[in-house]
Amino acid sequence: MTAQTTSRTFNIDTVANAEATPGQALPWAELGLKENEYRRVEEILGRRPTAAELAMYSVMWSEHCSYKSSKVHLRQFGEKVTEAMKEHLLVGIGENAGVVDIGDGWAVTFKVESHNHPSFVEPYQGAATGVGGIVRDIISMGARPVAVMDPLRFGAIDHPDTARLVHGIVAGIGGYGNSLGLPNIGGEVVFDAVYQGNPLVNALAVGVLRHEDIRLANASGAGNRVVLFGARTGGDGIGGASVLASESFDSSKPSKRPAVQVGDPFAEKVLIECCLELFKASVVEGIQDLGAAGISCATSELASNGDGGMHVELTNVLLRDPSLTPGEILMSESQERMMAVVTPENVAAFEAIMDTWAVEYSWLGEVTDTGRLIIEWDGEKIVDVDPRIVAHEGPVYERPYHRPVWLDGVQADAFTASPAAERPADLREAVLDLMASPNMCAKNWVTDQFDRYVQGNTALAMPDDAGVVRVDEETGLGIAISTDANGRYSYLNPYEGARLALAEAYRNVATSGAEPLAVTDCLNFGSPEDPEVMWQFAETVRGLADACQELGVPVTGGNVSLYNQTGGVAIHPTPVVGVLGVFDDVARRTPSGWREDGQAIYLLGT
Amino acid sequence: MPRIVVDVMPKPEILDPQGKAIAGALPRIGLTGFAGVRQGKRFELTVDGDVTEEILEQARHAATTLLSNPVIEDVTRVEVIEEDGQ
Amino acid sequence: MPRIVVDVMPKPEILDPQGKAIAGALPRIGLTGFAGVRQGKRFELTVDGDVTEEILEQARHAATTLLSNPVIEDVTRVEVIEEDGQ
Amino acid sequence: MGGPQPATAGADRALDGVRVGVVTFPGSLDDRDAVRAVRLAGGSAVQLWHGDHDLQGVDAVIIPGGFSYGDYLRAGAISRFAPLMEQITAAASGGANALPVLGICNGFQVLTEAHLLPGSMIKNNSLHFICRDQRLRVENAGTFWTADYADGEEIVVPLKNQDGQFVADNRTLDELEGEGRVVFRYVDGNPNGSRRDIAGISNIAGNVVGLMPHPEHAVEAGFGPDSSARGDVGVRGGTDGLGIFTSVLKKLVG
Ligand SMILES: Nc1ncnc2c1ncn2[C@@H]1O[C@H](COP(=O)(O)OP(=O)(O)O)[C@@H](O)[C@H]1O
Repeated sequence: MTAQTTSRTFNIDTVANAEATPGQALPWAELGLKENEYRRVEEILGRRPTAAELAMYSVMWSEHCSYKSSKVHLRQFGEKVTEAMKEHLLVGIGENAGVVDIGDGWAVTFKVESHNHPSFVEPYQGAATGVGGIVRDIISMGARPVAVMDPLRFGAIDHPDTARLVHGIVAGIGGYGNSLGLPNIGGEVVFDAVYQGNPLVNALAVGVLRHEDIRLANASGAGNRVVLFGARTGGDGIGGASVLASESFDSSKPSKRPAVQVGDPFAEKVLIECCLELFKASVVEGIQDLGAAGISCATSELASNGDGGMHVELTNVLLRDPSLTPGEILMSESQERMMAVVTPENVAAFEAIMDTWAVEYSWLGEVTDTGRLIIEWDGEKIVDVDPRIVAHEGPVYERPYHRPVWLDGVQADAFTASPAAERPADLREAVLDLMASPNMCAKNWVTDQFDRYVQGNTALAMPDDAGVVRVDEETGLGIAISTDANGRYSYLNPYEGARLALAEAYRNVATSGAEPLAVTDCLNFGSPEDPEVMWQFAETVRGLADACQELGVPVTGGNVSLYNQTGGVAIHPTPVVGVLGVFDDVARRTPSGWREDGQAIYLLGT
Repeated sequence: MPRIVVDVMPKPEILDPQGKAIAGALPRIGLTGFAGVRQGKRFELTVDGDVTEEILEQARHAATTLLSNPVIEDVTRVEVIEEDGQ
Repeated sequence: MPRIVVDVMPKPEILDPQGKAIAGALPRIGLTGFAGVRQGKRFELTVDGDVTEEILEQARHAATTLLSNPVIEDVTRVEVIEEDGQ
Repeated sequence: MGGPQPATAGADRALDGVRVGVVTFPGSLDDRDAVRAVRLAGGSAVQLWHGDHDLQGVDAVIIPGGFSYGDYLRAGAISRFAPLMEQITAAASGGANALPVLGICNGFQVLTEAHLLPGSMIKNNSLHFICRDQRLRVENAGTFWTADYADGEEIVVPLKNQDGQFVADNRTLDELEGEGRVVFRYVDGNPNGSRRDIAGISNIAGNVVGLMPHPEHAVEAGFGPDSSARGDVGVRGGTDGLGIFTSVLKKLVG
């Protein structure tokens, strides 16, 4: 199955055109760029950007892709790492996901990511594609995904909109994860009114690989071919960017651009198997999944992590919607796609594997030694950029922050300080209330909708505090993972809240019997433009980085999700922390709970 | 009993994985005459007595609130059908 | 492009859990005019050129072999529709 | 596909000679688990590809669970047209020497779509995906796949699906009951609305068996259900499903 290309003639905005029409107005503000950012683009290019370049810069320099507000703080995760902590790290922060050595030649890669906003708009598909995205991150490291987890936060359980979100999100996570054959080995369900208009859907995936199978997202070796494979490119996720339709000057009205993405778990399952075959046959040099910012991100990251440049013919992209303009194709977030770099000798072998799995692919171009990312449309140059600047040298902000003025009042309002603490009758009521809280009750109404058995390696899952899966069937070598966060603690004291989240996840892994090795995190916060939120964020990162150093476990990767707020009111700062541990033999795992009569009970710790 | 039919189809611009899977299977069983397939839903609501304008209005309301998800689907028809008719 | 519509409904004697759930939900949103609901499927097969008798025959074949399972479902319609028509 | 397959310690040489094919379709999920179950039972597993035309001379076939082709249309609807299914259908209907075939979950759905077994599966009456440890009664220990159990014996194996409600018309149901072709029945509560609590059935000859629950996930202590019908076994100790796989191996070595 080869690509039949769609060659359409737009009156496209070429580099030559941009040079000739310096005064042409572009919708940079609508695309989310700030004026200073747009001016910087002009300065870097020495001319105005083309419509396609504008599309690329706007998505790559968005908060989501560039970490422009969080970068200055996240550095601490690297700075506070000691040599000893790096002992088990094969790949650290910066790649799609970190890779941890677990011995015997085995390695593990894991990461947690958010899909909060899409899940509020369309709960089922938003949650489903959240799982799909994190799983592709894991595949692109060269690993076979072996399990997923899903830390969730919802609004008040009795709010009229909560049922829509809970049932849609839980069904979406199950619908996608179950269809991929990935056991769901744990997660969280928390209800709190602060998440009403902004539920948190974080998804964690973990994969295993042999050391020699690690793949990185880089495009090296001039002459190597660049291929896009998997689903076709549609207008998914570029609803808000329809301003770019103005780049097409043909008379036909552009069709609607869906802001929501619909997942196709079957396509992703086939993609997983197909990629694993590619890895086994050693036919890809570099590989990258397509997520946010789609082809813009994949081409610029692959090129910038490589040693040269890249040349791409965009009309070769297989489209689901033939009316897409070049800029839209570059921004599209269609799911279930991957991009790879293949040497010319391996092209035939690559195509044979695609054909076995009936996966569509198209050769887009090749790696060059120019140091430039050149994208053409029907032979006309529409993008000519330095990929490093697009991918890695976006704006960085030192956002102002200060301790919230309300915090002292909130901290003083403690239960122990209230007269209620002295009245046993009320205390009893408080305990009963706690036990009846939806946050404390059994979660099997959720977990029974997830497959925990598939792959046959699940040694612990719900209701245990950590999920445990076997990696090596012969030796019993395996891993444990737990994710934890407490938004209320973090609201009261973000520094301590982050430390406590790490400590809880660490304890859960340790009590299962595993040795904690590494950390991933998903930092869910309100707007970074609010100095009080920014302070919460800064304190959280400081707390987590300090606690990691004290416990001797490095952060290997994660995700920052900002702007989680409704009507100016931010969610509680919610740093979801995942800890990975290793077992020499999962037969030694210890389940939670008491299982036999007559056993003695001890309380350890302070 | 009279029935009201409600047809719901995935929006044209939205990916339809079900239709895609079928479109892929048709040629494998020798049916090569089709360029694409979309799979939607068809609901039949039975009415106990006559289909009044009020009941038809209820059906329209059900179609857009309960029977379809306006984010990804379109209601393409709400119509009374005769017995055994289409 | 012309389309062929294939409607598939659960057989009347087969319990339809989705239809039942909808029938239960309608009164809860105040829609009490309906005696029952059945949920079926609607397929739209697009044809590249003209709909010949041969292609229509392919659609009928697809309807009974792939698109429906005769144990639980009936094909209630295989029909060409005009653009934007029903 | 598939990892290394070390011989099971103390494997019975004779059983080792039995070759059980496990079919992989695009979207199959529990294929590697079925391979493991065959190996743990002492047999040799052979991986089969849906698009091939060759059964590689296997002695029995397992169609595993999963969501073949996404199960978007109807579970099993597209898979049944796979080239290999033609070979399986022909071999399974071959009279006295008919090929033993087991369909688990999606595999059961494929077998009904291929008309090797009657009836069909519709959505669970809860409309949800259900994953739980399920107690079953073996109603017929006379089939190729249940000979290691006793009639009426109870077992606990995981159930996990969303289209698991078995339906057929009353005549077919009466026939199945009358001919002893109800092989497994749900006990302690019907999880999905299946007619007459039916969890699994066979063809007349007893070589073709389909069931919704997953015996391949109850074959290894430490990775199965928390309980067993044979007594309390502790955390994930349940291995009640192993008998399905040993049954066919022993039957085939005679
Ligand atoms: N959204 C979810 N997805 C998967 N597993 C979950 C989810 N929520 C809770 N669980 C699992 O259910 C069990 C009980 O959860 P919970 O009551 O939150 O436990 P605890 O209070 O001990 O942290 C745990 O094994 C947890 O991993």
